[in-house]
Amino acid sequence: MTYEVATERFSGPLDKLLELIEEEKLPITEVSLAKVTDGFIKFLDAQSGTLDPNILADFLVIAARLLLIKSKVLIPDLTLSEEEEYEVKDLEARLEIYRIFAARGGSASSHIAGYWETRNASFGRPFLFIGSETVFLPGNRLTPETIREAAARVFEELTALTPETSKIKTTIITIEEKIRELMERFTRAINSNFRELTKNHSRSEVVAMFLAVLHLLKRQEISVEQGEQFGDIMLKKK
Amino acid sequence: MPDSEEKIAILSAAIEAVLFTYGEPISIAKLAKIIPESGGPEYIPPAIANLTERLQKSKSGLTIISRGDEVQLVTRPDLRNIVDSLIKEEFSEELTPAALETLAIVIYGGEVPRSTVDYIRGVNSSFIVRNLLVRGLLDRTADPKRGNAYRYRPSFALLRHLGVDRPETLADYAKFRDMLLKFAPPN
Amino acid sequence: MPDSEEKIAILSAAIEAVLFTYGEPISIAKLAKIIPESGGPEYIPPAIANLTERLQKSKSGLTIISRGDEVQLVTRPDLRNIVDSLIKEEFSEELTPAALETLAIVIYGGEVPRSTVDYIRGVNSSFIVRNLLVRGLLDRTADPKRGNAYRYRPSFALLRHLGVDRPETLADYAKFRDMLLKFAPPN
Repeated sequence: MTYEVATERFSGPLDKLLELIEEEKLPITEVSLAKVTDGFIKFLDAQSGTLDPNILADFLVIAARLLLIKSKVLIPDLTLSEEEEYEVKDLEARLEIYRIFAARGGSASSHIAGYWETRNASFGRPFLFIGSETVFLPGNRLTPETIREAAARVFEELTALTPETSKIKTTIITIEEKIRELMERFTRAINSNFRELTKNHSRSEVVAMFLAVLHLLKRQEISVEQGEQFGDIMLKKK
Repeated sequence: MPDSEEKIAILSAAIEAVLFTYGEPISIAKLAKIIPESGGPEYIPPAIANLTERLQKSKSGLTIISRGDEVQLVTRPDLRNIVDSLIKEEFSEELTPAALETLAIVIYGGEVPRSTVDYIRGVNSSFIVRNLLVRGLLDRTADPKRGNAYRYRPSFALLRHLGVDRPETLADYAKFRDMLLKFAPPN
Repeated sequence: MPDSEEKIAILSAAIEAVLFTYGEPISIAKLAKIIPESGGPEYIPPAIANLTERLQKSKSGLTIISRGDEVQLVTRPDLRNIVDSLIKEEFSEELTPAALETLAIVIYGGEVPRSTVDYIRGVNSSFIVRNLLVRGLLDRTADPKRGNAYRYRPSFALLRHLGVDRPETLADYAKFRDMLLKFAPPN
């Protein structure tokens, strides 16, 4: 129930992202997305204790994409796989379309809200035959067995609503655990540089690593240095 | 509302809309009350005359009948065979899976408000519930807890048809009843 | 029934009588079945167009709304302001942001799977979709392409409340619909 209420009130990660971009009056581009990544992570960090785990999962998915974009902008050597390129472009396209449907002033939503609030509305009327005659028309399908089957169907569908929720929870634990695991590994090998640390690693690991760097920076457990823009990042344990 | 041509036309349209949504005979006094802009009961009869003439001239399938000071919007008498055909067609249709599910919820629930049927099925059931009422499969009774709402229960004819005198004797009654109570919406 | 002007007018009156009695939305196929004199489903749409135009020209209090191949006879939207009794039937609640976004996506999309709503909103929308179904603002229909999945559509109740005669007449309909059509979530 709380989740239902939470999802009703909460507009989700794309809404937050759009808010950040609109605050800065930026167009929707890779560079803009990289720019607002920190703000997004900061928000996520501040909210992560209070957010419903299901919603947090939706946020983490977007956070991972943002970090991918940010690493692409920051590390020019980083060549993305076809799938990752798709993910970057896809987030931009989704934001563009979400901007139109967003409750925060998107034009499609505004149109609908306008019609909803207008004082014009049509009304229908139920079938006129009601109550005018006593009839009993069960048809051929109505038996105790079909009724029992129908009840079974209804409750099967109802029970199916619950597992969907637990599946999301499993995914999010995996994401969080993975980050923790990486951070431990990373803390051990800290006096290093980012390029070396991520050599021969998969793109998603590079992204997760970048996320770990941000977290450690935030906790002031490391300091970082970058000689020039797009240069390698030196990491030092404090 | 004074009596310019245009205003009579608007009032006639408003009366038509009211008669349509009510479906039953309505008195002139009530029409005047429902349409405050009419200006009073004396403005209703000219607008009804206008409506009657308009329906006839435009060859509408509907017409006005009046008895005393009550009026009703009905289908044109010569279209009666088509209305009969509609009723026959509607009732010869077999119950859909959705209709059976709705019946099952009401039967295992004993007596439930429509909001429970909607909530358990996860979709609005107003049309199906009305259809089952018309077919004589459900009965309704005013909900003592809520003003305009009804509670629905299986009709006696339905229970007889299923060969049970009480729903409790149906297979898996206790199981489904428990689930219903578990999933029912909070009141 | 061939298509002379007069015969179309007769068929349009017959359709009006059926829509009036039935009240609910009804499909063209079902209308053709109920009115065998129509000559077949292909003769129904011109007669519906004729009926719509006749209602409009004669300044009737009633009008036709449609979604795909279904039509319903309803009251003219602007009359809500002068007929007091109509107001109580309404959806009085305000829309939450989640509800507004979901309705906008479905109504401009015409008929969309839940995955599209989830993908555009960036959040799992199962609860809000269910909530809108229970409130009767959305309808669902089995997805022909996928076994257990549904596609969602604006309900007639939603169209009536918005005061639009069909989704296509919404502001920017073609533009937003094209955007949604081009934009399909990965499977």
